[in-house]
Amino acid sequence: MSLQHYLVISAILFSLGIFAVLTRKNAISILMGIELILNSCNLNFVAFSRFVTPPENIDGQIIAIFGIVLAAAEAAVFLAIILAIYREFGSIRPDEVDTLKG
Amino acid sequence: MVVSLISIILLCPLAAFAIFALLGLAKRNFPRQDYLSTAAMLVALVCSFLLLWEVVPKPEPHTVDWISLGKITFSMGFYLDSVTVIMLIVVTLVSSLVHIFSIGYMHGDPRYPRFFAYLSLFSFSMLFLVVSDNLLGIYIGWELVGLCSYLLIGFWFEKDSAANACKKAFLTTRVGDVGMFIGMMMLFARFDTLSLYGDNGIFTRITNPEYLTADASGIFWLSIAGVLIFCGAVGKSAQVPLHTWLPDAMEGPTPVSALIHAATMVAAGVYLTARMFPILTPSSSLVIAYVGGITALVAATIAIVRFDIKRVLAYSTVSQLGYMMLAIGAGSYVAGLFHLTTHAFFKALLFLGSGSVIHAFHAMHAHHDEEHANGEEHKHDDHSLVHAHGSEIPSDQDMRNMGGLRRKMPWTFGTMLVATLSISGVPFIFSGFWSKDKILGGVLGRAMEWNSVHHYVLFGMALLAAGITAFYMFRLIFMTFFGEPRNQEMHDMAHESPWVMVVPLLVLAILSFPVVNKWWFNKDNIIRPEQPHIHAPQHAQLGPDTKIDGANFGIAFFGISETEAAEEEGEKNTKKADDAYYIHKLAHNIAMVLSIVVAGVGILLSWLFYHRRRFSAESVATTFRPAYNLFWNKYYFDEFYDGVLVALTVWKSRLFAKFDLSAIDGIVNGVATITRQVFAAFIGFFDNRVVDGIVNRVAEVTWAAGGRIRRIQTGAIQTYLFVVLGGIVLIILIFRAL
Amino acid sequence: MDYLENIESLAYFSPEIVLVVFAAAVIILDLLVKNRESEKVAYLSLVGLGCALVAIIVTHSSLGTDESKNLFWGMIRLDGFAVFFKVLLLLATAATILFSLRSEELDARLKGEYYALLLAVTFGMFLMASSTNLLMIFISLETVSLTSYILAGFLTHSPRSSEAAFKYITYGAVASGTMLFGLSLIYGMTGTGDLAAIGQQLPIVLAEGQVTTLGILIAITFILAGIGYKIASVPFHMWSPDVYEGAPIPITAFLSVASKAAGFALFLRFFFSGFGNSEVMQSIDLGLLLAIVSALTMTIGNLAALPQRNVKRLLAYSSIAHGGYLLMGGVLLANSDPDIVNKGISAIIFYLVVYFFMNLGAFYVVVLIANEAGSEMIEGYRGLSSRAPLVAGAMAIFLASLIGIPIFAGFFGKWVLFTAVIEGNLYWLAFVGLLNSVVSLYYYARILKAMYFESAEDTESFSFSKGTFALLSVFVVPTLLIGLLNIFYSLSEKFTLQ
Amino acid sequence: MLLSLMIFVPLLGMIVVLLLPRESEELIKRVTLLFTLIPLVLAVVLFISYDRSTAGTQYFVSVPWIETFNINYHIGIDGLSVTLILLTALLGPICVLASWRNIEKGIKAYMALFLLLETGMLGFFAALDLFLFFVFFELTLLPMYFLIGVWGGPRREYAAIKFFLYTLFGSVLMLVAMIAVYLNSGVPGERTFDIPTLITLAGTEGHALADPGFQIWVFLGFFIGFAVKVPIFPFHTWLPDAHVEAPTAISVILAGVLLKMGTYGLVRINMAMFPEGIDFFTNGVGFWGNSLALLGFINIVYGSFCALAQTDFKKLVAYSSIGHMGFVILGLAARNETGVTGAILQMFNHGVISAMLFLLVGVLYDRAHHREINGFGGLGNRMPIYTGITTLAFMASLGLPGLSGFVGEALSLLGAFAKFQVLTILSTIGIVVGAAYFLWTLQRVFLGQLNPKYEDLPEINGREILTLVPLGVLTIVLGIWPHFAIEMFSESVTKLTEIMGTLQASL
Repeated sequence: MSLQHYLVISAILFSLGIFAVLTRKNAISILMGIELILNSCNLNFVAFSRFVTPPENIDGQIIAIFGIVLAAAEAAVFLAIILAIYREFGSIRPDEVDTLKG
Repeated sequence: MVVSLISIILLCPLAAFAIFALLGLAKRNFPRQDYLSTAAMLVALVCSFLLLWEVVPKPEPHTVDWISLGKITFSMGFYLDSVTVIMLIVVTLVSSLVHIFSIGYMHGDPRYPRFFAYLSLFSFSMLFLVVSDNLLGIYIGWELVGLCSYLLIGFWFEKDSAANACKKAFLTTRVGDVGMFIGMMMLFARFDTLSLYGDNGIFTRITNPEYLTADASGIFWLSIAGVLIFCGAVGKSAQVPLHTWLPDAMEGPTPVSALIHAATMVAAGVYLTARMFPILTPSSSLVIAYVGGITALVAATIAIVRFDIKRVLAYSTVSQLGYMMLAIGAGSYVAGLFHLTTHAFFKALLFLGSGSVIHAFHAMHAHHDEEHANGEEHKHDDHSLVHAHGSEIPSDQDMRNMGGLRRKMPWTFGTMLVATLSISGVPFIFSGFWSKDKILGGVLGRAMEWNSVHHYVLFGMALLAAGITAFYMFRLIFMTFFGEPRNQEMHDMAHESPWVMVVPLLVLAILSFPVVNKWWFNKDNIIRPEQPHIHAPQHAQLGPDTKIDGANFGIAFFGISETEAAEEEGEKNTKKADDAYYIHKLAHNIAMVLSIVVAGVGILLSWLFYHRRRFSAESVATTFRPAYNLFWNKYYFDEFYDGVLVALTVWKSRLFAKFDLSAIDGIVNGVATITRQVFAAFIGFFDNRVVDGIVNRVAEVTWAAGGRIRRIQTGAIQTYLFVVLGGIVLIILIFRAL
Repeated sequence: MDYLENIESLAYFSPEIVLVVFAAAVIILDLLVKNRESEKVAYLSLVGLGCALVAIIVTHSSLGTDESKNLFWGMIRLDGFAVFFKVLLLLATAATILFSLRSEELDARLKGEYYALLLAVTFGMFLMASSTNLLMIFISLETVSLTSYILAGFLTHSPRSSEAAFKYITYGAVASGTMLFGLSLIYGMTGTGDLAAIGQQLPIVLAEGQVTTLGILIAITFILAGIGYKIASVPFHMWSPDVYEGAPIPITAFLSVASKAAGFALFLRFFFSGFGNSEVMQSIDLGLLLAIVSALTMTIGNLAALPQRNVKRLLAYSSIAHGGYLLMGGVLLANSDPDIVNKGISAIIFYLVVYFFMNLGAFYVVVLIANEAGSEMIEGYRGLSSRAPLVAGAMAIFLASLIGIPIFAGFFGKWVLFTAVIEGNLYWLAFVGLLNSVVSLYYYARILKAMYFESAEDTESFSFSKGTFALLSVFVVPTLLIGLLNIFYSLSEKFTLQ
Repeated sequence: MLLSLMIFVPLLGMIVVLLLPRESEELIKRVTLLFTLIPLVLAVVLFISYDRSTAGTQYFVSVPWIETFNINYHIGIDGLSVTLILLTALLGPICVLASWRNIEKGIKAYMALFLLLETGMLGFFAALDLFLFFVFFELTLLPMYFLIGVWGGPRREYAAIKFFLYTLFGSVLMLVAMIAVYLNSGVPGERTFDIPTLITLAGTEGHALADPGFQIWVFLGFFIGFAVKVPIFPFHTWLPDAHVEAPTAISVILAGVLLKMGTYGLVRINMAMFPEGIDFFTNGVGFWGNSLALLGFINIVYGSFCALAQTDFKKLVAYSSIGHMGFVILGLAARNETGVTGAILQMFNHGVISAMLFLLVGVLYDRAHHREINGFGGLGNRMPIYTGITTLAFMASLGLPGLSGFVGEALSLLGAFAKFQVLTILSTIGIVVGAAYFLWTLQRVFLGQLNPKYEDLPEINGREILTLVPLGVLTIVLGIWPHFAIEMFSESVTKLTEIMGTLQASL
């Protein structure tokens, strides 16, 4: 498999993530969309560090690892906030959380 | 010496006013303002006489730099020649007499001190106007006398008619003044100065031949400027078509009418025109002559049919002023000035006399009842800037209520009779005859000399006017003093005026006899003013004429007998035998005969009409109904302007038709109404719609935009994310293209 | 490029270390003290900030004039620029803590971790200001974001706060994700994470045709999404009004000043060293792109502020607009003349100082009024001139400065920016900016109007403690003086990027 | 030093006033009066000690302020500024006296703001550094906004914000132009804001500032900025509102000084610094060549007619001053000594006269509590002194010779006629209309039957007379001996005309 394949896959992942974020009517699905986006980025980094940079340079893979970590942290915070939302609004439909506007 | 004398003359009245004003700020009055002002005037009078004997053999300006910019200086100063001195004496003399008269006439008026303060201020302004040597100075005095006339006409401002009359007077004259100012601007643009005498004064500049050769448009430019400056005179001297304010000005106290609206201020226009004589080109002179002639005739005819004694005198004043203008226009400016002086005396006398009559009919207290009376009648009307003057005649001024007064008030009758004889041009012993004769002769002479049709026509007008003058003046006398009293109880109330009022009458009466002048003048003092002339082509013809006038000025006015004059002329003209002189001699003799004839006819007719009642005026009026209407309605000036206005402001026509508007009322009213209706609407439209509108529109658009953007902020997180993505895509699309 | 290896780096890393230590200490202390004494925690964190400040000064003085150190193998960089921002952010945090002490809406029980989080977020911002590597950029950004999400949602039992947090995190996660994608692309193009190296590589690969301008454009746009969301620039601004309105006021103040400043630090450093080369900039016409973004940002911010009645939200929009003004300086990065570029950067720095004082001051007044009048609405400010003349006066000064009226610092800030922009021949941009400041007059004046021209229903006057006025004067005095003293101008030039 | 003292004494006064307790109102008033009298004294000293024989600036101080931008605290006076400074300093105490009784609430804040305002105005007229000039220009904005907005009439908020927005808009354009001038004044490092230096640079051949195209648009930038203040025709609509709503004293300052700031700026910056620009707009060729004179004409006629249409006494005066500023513009457009001198004199005179008029309106308003002209009548009987003073003011304002109003008007017209005959002749309409609306007002308010409502209207009192007398005296003195003022600036005018390269134009 060449670089292109990875890039295409990651691009598809990214797009799916964005699609999910924009369309899902459930906060959890939005979180999943975000995860997709982040993972597409990680895939990019790994792929680039594999194909573009000389083997001894592993910056890309390190970045990917950090990315995974941060994604996890973000998920945790996100879930916590979703809980708060559920408590206050009794729903996690993003379009129902719109008291702040204008 | 000269300067200090003039300063005294100017400062005395000014001080009298200043004292009043300063004390006024402290809510107090000088104990006897009347004596103060009168004394000031008398001092000025004495100084004027001193000046007369001081008067410098060669006239010269005494100037200081008033405003000096880098290259331009406006100087202020005095210019003295015999004309100035004569004017000074006339003004101070009449003013003093009016002051004295007023002590009696105005006695008991609530604003008694203020009246005298105003008189002083007026005297100052008038004197300043007379002595100043440059256009700017003249203009200053010019406007100041306007102000004083405004204040004095509106002296009884509780009367709406007075309040309107004073405003009308100021505005009307202002219109003329603007014309004058434009004329000044034109001269300034050409000469970079406004001073007339001195090395680079305008007169000196135009006399040197280079000026004309320098640029061809010079004469044309001067003609325009001359006419424009004459506009100022038209306003002040109430010439057609700006004459309508003067009759209304009679709303002021009678002494004021005598001083300002007969003797001095209205004559200022004549004085100005005479002063500017050197820059008058033939064309502009002709314009002036015609305006004068028409005025003389129109006003005289209107005077025939008036019943308000003061209105009659007012129109007669207008007509006499027209005479003077005619004279100047016809080139014999000295005759004009001469008539100015004589007229000043006898017309003042007439007004004071009528004042005395009114006073007799009407104790002072009655004034106030009457004020309140017509105060109630017409309250303010905010819709018209100027009210049409009430056409009803105050009972105490209506000649139809008078008659048979000559026994009741002999002194008044006698003096007024003298004045009337003088104005009617009864020959030889009355000064009026001489001056009028000079004018007629001058005009006829010009006509014969150039045998120009214009001047024959003008002569005709003048002659006719002279006849009519005699007629309506005697009509006044007959209706007032002869016959049977028409209104008995008013007649019983009548009484001869106190001596303070009679004495001035006597003095003025004496001054109406030329002979008596001889002892306080001797002819050596008379300077013949040298007039530079720009009419290069006609110089030959105009030259001697002015000399003759110069001589006659002295002769007739100062009572030098004809023979003396003749030989004087003789020795003066032996130098160059100039047939123009003989033409003028001839013209003068013809004119004299004719004027005597028309005067006689006029007097005879009015005797038949109003004394012997051989014919009744009414029947004549009915037979010549159209003419009568024409006169009665003052040539429909009012209706004419009325029509114009109706055209201007259609929806207001009924309002205007209600009043009989006269010229300026109409125009100002029109302006006011237009302003109110159209313009206010226009402002409403322009200021609020367009100017503010644009601003507001912008504001609204901005605001609306704010609202829009607000609506984008739906509060749903996913729309925000849409925007993010959309933004990214948009950026990429746009900038890929670049 | 000389990199310091990890151990020797630590010496220069002391401020961050101090912050981390104190964050830990705060949590521990919080466990020990009774609830009602939780002010102690706040004071401890203030002490921590103080120590950090000392540390900053020490480290700064330890490296010579306009010398700089690349720490941790070039992960972060310590230079005047970084130092300036660290000080600014630190002061902002201190101010926030003081606000929080006075703010009544913050729940007392939770204050312990609240302060710890504040220290943590400061730490993250320090990194933002100094990171020179894609990895560090992403990490620091995420650190700051995650902590901010929590702070924004800190008011449990307040739906608005929770909603704010929810929107904030959703938006932020997507934005940072997008940015990370962009970063990955850059990494792919250049094969390195180091900004300086990227700066060298990009033109080469572009010249060699290995990458198209379109690729670079996409990458930069994605990255802009991340940075733009931090500095709330159009079209990535939409989270900020809601979050600002929902979050506790001190946090709003903090976000509007500190995280914006940090965002600008990142923005400047990234484009200056990563894309400093003008060919790349020209190739995608970055200058125009930024100019348009800045024009839109200030315009939309001001227009949307016009109809607002909630002062907090109004200030949120106004801070968007000010972000737009600041961005004008950023536009100059694309200018080929390095002198002008520096002018732009120093203008931004100067404006940030001014903005720091006037905006924080305004928010402090909002805190006070919210406490006393219990309202964030403009109506709550009616008759303030008579109820609390001094506070009203202070607010008037802040607003006048925000409008940009002379002798107030705001004017001089704008002055510096506009001069720089016009020198960069962007007359139209300067004109747009100036028109915007006229528009902004309108909504700021509405607060003035409420305070001075209108009168309140109840007229009993507010009472404030001495400390309040002291803190207020801390913001008022600089707002009056900064512009008038030359020193600040020269300082702002001293701290630009090399 | 003396100059700086004069400028900042009011500021000091403001601080003092702020420290005084809010309750002791009498004390506050007295202190304010004191702190406005000091500048007056100093101004008089300056006026006397000013060397009339030179055009150069005197008493100048130049201290580095913001070296980074080479901004200096550079102040100094020439004949033009010293005249206006005297006017400002004179109006200061008068306004304090005028506000003595009729400011009910917040006297402290009022006086403090007023003092700040005075510092701004004085500084503006003395500033010789473009940046300083601008700062002082803007410094007057905020106090004015509050003074109108807090102490004004019913629609005060609208008026205040309108004033603020208009002026700010104008000054924004000015700011751009100013920065442009600064950046073009030289290479980085030797750029300058120093007005005299800039004037010389703009005059030097081939310098960036001397380029006609550049000068024309920069001229426009400054011009609009000042035009809003003057106000010149399309930008005038804020003025009536501001005047109607503002309290008396503030109207006085507004008409007396703030409008002059506009025209002063035109002379000081537009005419002196951009000779090419001014030439383009006043060379009498084509539309643009006549544009400035045209604006002047429009101001005169439009203002006068609007005044004629008013029934609100104060609005009438406000519009009349639009008309009178038109004469200033016309005179400046002439660009010859006569015209410019007339314009400057008119600036000063209008300052004095309009101040008088607004004070008089205020006197009436304090008594009758309305300003509807038609609501009065016959007051001449009830309050003769007031009537007298009003008549004086009216006559001065309608340009009666012998009073100061005439000289300025006449010189402006005489100067303008040399260049724009038609426009000047048309402008004389303004003279007649001016007489018309003033006399009409005089009649409706003072003449005729006394309106029974006002049977016991109290006569003008001593304090009010005290505020009016100095102005009245000035009106008369300047009418009789205008050279007393003209000699102050005639040299400067000569210099100015030389800069503009135009001598007394003649047909």
